[in-house]
Amino acid sequence: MLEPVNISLESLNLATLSPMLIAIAGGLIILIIDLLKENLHKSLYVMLTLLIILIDLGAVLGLNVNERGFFDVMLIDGIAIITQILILVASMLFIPLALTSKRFHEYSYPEFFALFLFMLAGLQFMVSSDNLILIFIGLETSSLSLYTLIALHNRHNSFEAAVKYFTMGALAAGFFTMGSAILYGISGSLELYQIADAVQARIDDPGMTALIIGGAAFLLAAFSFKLSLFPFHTWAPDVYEGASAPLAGYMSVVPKVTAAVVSMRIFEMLIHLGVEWVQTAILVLAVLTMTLANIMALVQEDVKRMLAYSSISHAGFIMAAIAIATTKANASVFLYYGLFMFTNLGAFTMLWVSRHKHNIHHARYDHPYEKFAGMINVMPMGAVVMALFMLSLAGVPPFSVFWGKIYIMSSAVDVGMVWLALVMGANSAISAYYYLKLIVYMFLKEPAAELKEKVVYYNVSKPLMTVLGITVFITVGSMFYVDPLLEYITEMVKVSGF
Amino acid sequence: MESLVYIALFAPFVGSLFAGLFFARSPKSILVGVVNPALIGVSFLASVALAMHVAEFGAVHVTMMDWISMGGLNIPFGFLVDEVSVTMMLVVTLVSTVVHIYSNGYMDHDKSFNRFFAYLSAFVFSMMILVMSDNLAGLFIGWEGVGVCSWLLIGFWYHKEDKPFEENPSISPSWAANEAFIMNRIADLGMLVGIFLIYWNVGSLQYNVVFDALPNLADGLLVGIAIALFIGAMGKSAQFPLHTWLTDAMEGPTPVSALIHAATMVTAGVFLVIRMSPLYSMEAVSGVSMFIAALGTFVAFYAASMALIARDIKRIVALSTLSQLGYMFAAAGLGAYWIALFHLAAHAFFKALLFLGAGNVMHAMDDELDIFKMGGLRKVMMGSYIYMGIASIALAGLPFFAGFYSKDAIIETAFNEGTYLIWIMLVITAGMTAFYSFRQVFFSFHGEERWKPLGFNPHDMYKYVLVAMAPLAILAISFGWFMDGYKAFITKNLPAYEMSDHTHHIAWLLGALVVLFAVIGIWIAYRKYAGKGAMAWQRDEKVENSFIYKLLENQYYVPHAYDRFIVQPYIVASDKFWEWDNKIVDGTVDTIAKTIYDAGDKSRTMQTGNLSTYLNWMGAGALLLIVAAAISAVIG
Amino acid sequence: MYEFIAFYIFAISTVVLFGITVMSKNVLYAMTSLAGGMVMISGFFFLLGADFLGVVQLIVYVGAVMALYAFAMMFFDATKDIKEKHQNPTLTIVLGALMALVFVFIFSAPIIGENIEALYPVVEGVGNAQAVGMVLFTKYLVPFELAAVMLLVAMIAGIILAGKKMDHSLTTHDDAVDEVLHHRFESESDAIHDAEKIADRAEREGAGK
Amino acid sequence: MDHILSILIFFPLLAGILGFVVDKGSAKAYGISVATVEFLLAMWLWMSFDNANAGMQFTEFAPIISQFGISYNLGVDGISLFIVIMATLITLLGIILLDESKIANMKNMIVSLLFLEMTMVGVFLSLDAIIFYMFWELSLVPMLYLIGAWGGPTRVYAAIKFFLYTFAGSLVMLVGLLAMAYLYHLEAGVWTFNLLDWYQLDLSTDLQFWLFLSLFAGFAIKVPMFPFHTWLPHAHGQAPTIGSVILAAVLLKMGTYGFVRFSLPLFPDASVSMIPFIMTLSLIMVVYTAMVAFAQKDMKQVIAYSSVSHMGVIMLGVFAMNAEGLGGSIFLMLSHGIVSGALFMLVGVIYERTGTKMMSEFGGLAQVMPIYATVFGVMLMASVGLPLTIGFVGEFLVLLGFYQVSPIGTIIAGLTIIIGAVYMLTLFKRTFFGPITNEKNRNLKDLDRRELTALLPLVAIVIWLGIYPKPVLGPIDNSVQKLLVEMEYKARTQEAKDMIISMKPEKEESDKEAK
Amino acid sequence: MIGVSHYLILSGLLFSIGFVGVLRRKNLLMLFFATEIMLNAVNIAFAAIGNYYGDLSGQMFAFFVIAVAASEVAVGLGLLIVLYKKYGSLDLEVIANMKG
Repeated sequence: MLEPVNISLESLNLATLSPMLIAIAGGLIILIIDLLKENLHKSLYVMLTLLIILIDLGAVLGLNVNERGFFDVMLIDGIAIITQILILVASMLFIPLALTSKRFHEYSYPEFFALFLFMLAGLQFMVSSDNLILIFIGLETSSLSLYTLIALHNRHNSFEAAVKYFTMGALAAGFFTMGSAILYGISGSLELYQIADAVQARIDDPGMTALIIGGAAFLLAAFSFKLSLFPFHTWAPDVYEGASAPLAGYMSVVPKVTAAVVSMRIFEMLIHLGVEWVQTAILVLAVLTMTLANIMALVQEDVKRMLAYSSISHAGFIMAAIAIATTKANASVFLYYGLFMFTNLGAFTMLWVSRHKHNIHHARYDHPYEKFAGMINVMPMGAVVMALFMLSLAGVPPFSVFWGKIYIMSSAVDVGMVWLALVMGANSAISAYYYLKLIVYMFLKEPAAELKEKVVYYNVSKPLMTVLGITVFITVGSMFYVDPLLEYITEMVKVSGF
Repeated sequence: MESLVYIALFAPFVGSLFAGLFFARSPKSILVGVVNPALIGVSFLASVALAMHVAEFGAVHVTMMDWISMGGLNIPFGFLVDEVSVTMMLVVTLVSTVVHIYSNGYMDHDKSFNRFFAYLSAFVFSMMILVMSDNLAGLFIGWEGVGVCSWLLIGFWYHKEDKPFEENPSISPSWAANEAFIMNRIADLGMLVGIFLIYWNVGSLQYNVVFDALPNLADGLLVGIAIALFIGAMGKSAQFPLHTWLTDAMEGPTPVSALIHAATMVTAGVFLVIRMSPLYSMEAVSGVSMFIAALGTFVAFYAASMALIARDIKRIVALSTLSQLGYMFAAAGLGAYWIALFHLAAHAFFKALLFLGAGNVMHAMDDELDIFKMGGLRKVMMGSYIYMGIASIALAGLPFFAGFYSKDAIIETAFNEGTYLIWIMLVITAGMTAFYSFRQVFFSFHGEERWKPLGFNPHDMYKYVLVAMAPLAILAISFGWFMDGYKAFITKNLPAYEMSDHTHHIAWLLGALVVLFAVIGIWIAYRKYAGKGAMAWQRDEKVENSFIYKLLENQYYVPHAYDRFIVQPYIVASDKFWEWDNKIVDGTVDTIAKTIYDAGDKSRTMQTGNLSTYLNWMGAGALLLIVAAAISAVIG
Repeated sequence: MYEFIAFYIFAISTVVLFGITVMSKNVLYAMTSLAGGMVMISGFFFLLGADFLGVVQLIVYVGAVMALYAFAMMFFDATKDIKEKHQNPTLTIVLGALMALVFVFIFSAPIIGENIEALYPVVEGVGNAQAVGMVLFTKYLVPFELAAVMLLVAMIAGIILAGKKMDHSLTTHDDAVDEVLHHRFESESDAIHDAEKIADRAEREGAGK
Repeated sequence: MDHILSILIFFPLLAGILGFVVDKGSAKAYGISVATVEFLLAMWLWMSFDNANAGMQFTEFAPIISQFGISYNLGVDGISLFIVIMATLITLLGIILLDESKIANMKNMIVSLLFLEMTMVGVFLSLDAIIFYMFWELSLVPMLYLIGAWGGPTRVYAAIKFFLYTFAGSLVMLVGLLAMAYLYHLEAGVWTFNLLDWYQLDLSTDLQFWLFLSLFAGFAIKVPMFPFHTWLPHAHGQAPTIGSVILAAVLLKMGTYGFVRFSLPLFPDASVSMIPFIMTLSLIMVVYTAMVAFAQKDMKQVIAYSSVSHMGVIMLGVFAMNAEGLGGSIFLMLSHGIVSGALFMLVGVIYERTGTKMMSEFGGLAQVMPIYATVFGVMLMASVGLPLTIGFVGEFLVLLGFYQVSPIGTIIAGLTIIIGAVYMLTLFKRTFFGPITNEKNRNLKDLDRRELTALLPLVAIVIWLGIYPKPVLGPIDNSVQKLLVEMEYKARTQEAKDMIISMKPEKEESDKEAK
Repeated sequence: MIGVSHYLILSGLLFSIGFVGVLRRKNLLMLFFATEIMLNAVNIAFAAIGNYYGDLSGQMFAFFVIAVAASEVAVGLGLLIVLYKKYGSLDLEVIANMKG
């Protein structure tokens, strides 16, 4: 017979759960409001969501570092906190983008915001646990929400994108479960820290290498999909193209940073256990990713698609940092994303600003390069802002991404992987071409005759401008806050034991 | 005395600025024509005063200010007026003064009258720096300064168009100017190398320091320095093979030729060798010195041979200059530095006079240069005829004229040194010199007036010009008389070259031989061109078609060779390089970029848009990872 | 022995059934065999003492999921044979075989560690459902709740996506762009036709086919 | 004025930002005023510069990313002082030369010029590797815009090529800098990008070699050294006049300056061992590009290629490893800046009038434009290194200095004075001499006041510094001597110590005496 | 008693069958079937390992996998429906608008 279970509430440490609960509750509230009264304006939901995220952020900031909760399922370590902060800040930039001057399909659904909040909860769970089940469920919750959010844009390409993403995601889920099964088989546990112990104990057993590496390979395949590493990246450009611009920008940061954190937890554990294969494999994937994505970005005709490829390439950088697996490299992952996030979101926001229902310049593309031709004449500030984002993405100092880039490169140099730093450098140089191409179009080409101001300004509104302002400010002024940011991140990463 | 040094140096500079800055854009200004010669005259007077001072008290040495100072190098603007430099100063300023006055007449109708004087005075200034500097770098300033001034002056009539080589061997003034500049630059490189060698082994470029340090230097090094510096001298003094620019430089206005290509600039090379006499007289570099003498002799003969058949009045004079420079180098190379310097001075006077006379002829003949179109001019231009005659006699080295003393001394030296080949060559050349000088005189001033049918209306130069030329004529006659006095003066500074007793005894014989050759030359010229039974003035086809005539006429095909083996290959190589630069160097870069771009184009095809393909990629990727894992497990 | 026989019966039948699912051209066959295979899998669960899991498998998969598929199939009118172009069928098979081979290689290693103690041991004498419930509502309470959210998300997603509202785009028509498009094609020969072609692209493609 | 360097750097930036507000018509006047102030500031810097002090002066220090050792660290010494002054002067004169009636969007141009000025000054004043790198990279952006927006027909290609080429090289350099910081971290336990700290770091010859190569990639492309030079003709060919002027006068100097500031003192052994390599490339640059220049039909291309050729001479000077050569190369940087800047301006003047730069279109210009011809002639003579012009001093010192390293190399490099004269004189002859071949040119106007204002100061400098270079050479000499002493001290191999000629003993003695 | 590796290898085989399905299916619905097979295959592995360890975590994971599979079906079918409405087909050859 089972004995009755007595658990004190304190031991559950509910606080660790609070941020996610806030998000879920927020989602439910929105659903309820919709039930009570239909056809409320989206601005209400936007502001509600913003508030909920704000509270969520407050809860995250209130968390204590290195706590476990709920039967040790929850793990609130430093990187969990930083990632949550990143997720929430990005979300706070993302949500106001709903307040365009024109109406878009997805924002007519209150469920959009509810799903968004559920997604947030899923992501937050994913990063603040080292239990493979919770990671899996969090991953799926967020993914399923995300597929829907993409599809809600309600265009051909959106559905196509959602389906592609979904199907490949299902395959990745298969890989993830298989990988987990193998790890479970080795260790009899689904908690990463216990797996680590068990693997450590058994590492010399016959046949163990095959199992460990095999399991790692499956997990790597799953996370490579999420992080869009070559050759698992194929969904990314299409999904970015099909999704609305803000969502594409959001996707290029948030799901990836969560996936990166989880990979950090899993793969660095293995690397530190001495499984060199993992490091090698990740490095190979990372190098392939940044290079191939870069050269494919070169030939794109659409800015959004170009940015998609560029995001893939940046993911390659991140993955390389994870392979390096030092405190500095891990810190650089967060620094990189923290900086990249603003710039990239800003760039996508600029695309959002110039979004039309029907494409003027190209039958298929929303944002072909020609669209931006002569933007300096039509919309000078816009052009300058966009140019700043492009320069930042290309890694021109002192704009934000540069600092992340040199920190990663430096951590590569530190462990003697100068070749990796050189590859990164070469890729930055290649990438400069396509970023520059946009600048060339904006500054050096004549605008199409009928490209009038109203066409370009079509979608702009105060909230969008605010978001742009914030991102520009952060992109340009990065020099002044990188120091404290880096200090905080390093501290947090160190505390988490990475 | 310092102020005199500065006056001598800067008076021409002031003149140049005066003409250049204030009158550059105005039409001909009499003021310029007066002030500039006056300033040069002032410089001359200062030089005279300095010469007296030097003779009495020894050298004057002033340092104006630092120029370049870096690391261990310290180059001041320092000026040294000693016996050698003051000789040069006197020659330069005197000839310049005359030329300046002369130019008033000669350039009378030129619309760039003022500009001409600016250049001319600037040239004098550069020349003064060259001779007065107390260090090699300062000398180099003047060296390059005269180079650029000669570039300006040769190309003075820059608006003339290029003509084919067959029509005009010197193509155009601007072409000739560039040629002169570039050729000089080739030699300058040698000179620079010499300077570098000296600096890195001595640590200074000051003459006195260098001379003091010379005995401590290794033999090979000394030879190197001597060769390098002589290469520099070869360029300025137009020694073979860097001689072609001198004849082409006759494209410039005639006063320029008189000043630069007779009296001053071309002698800079000789001056350098004389200046560096402590080096060249060293035992270790005797080989180089001998080479200098040999080359000088060769050039003397070589140039004279070309002058024999030249038809261009100025070319004849130019070639004779070249020839005489050869004499000077021969003397310097043989160690008779003071004789070289003496010949330099004497030559300056009579050659300037000759040029100016030729200028008069040209002026009268509307810039016609072909002596076949002249003749009988003595009737209309008696003054010029006399001057030209005097100068030619001096050049030919007839007794009691300046050329006799100096040239004779050189030939004597060659005999004295036992270098009989040089001696013979020089003697023969002396005969040739006499021939071509008088050929030219007879051609232009004697015989029938061939210009009449061609419609020329010759008239003599302005009186004041002719008067101004008088000092040169006087010196051309009388300069040789001061030889002994000069020797006493100059040998305070330069090694006193003494003939051996043996030579001394037969000196009269040697002199007589030279005179004999000269007289024979003149006689042949007279017989051919002026005498009763003189041949027809018409051109002789048979002679002109002969191989030797062709060879001489084409300057031994040296310009052709340069064009064919240096200029054209250079142009072709440059074009090829450019092509390569575009195709290979730039092409490589573009190819890399294109390869990357094409790789992008190729790899984007993996993005088919078909989900099934994507899944295949993903599956293949996963499988690859897992297979790699399995393999790695097996291996590991 | 009984277990041995059962295992192999189940194993062979699942492989065959799933093989049919994967290879069959007919959706109906594929779906039926899939359902059958899932039933067989629940057999494994019973064999492995995971009774509750087996039951859930039957209910959720065979009951709910397959029913959903069946409904969907009716919606898609997919009873007919579906033609699929296979560019490189052998390659696929080879890849699959390779995958299977690697699995055999990996799993032939002794995966079960001897010194590992079960964290949530199967308690003797307690029913599987009870034990599962115990673990599920203590240790895995958070995932469980999150799974609830996930199901909610799935539900909302299903409802929205299949809903009528998706049939028409609610995105604002932008007049400025239409004006430009109109203006651009005005001068050309079949101007209006082209303008419409581009402007109504979304609708056309949505309604077409 | 503790913060004069910061003011120097950020005044143009601020002015540039404010410049957006200025009315279009007044943009040029605004630009001139700002550039004048900036130039005066630079002059003030010179006035208050302590000539006797060979070290860094007016240093400023503020940590930026203390975790990572990146700090805002400025300083000026004799090596950088004059390049900064030249940069401000060239910018000023360049702006003066702008023709308001010919340039569309003057405001944008002025603003980008001011940004460019900030980056230029910043590069030469930074003492922190990352800040240096920042300005280095930033300078590409306004230049890209200048070339791309106001350039010739293939301007976009040229601009992108310029940007990418330099960017690619500098990323390799960045890796080197990061490695350098790491090595310092290994040695000292702290992160720093402070150049002066790095100077203290003793590296093994092997490491020096690799680091040298990585920095070489960045600097060599900028210089541009053969065979990395091909972006330059494109950039110059397409750039507007002011773009070429600044590119040639200042931006190229960043490369050679980088060698002096970074490569030499950080890697003395590697620098010495790389001399043959550098020498080979430089000699090819000197001779080969001069010949290519001769083959050009476009005036501007001649000058562009001549820049490459002259930069080769500068490179030789940098690697002469003695005060004469190194100091000479720094002076030559100045002189080349002045002269090539002026030459590009001159080409721009004629291009504005006739719309062509082809030599075949000209001929006999000296007759119609005598002042223009005179100014051009002066610059030509400076370019071919005539004594008493600015060009000679540097060239002479460089060749003199390099003679110590390799006599043969010097003789080959010395060919520059010949072939330099060949292409320049050919250019001059084709353009200015001979009869007027093109009737269109018969009525060209000579230089007007605007152009004279821009050009005459350069003429004055060319002559002034040719005759009296001492005020400039003095501080350069001091700093260069100090650099060499440090290098010799730091060098590990005896070979390198022998190669580097510093005047240490004398210097120390004189210092002692001074105290 | 049957060794755990029997179960695991079976699971691997089934996973491979699903994998083949994913690779070769061009019809979306059939594709989904294949992914279901993969998830089911993994479930066997979890159950087997859990059984051999005497541990319930494996069952837990399998349990959650079933939940996930169910949710995926819901979302996936929703997507299929809306896609079918727009494209009128579930053939992947048709749904390939975005490429390059």
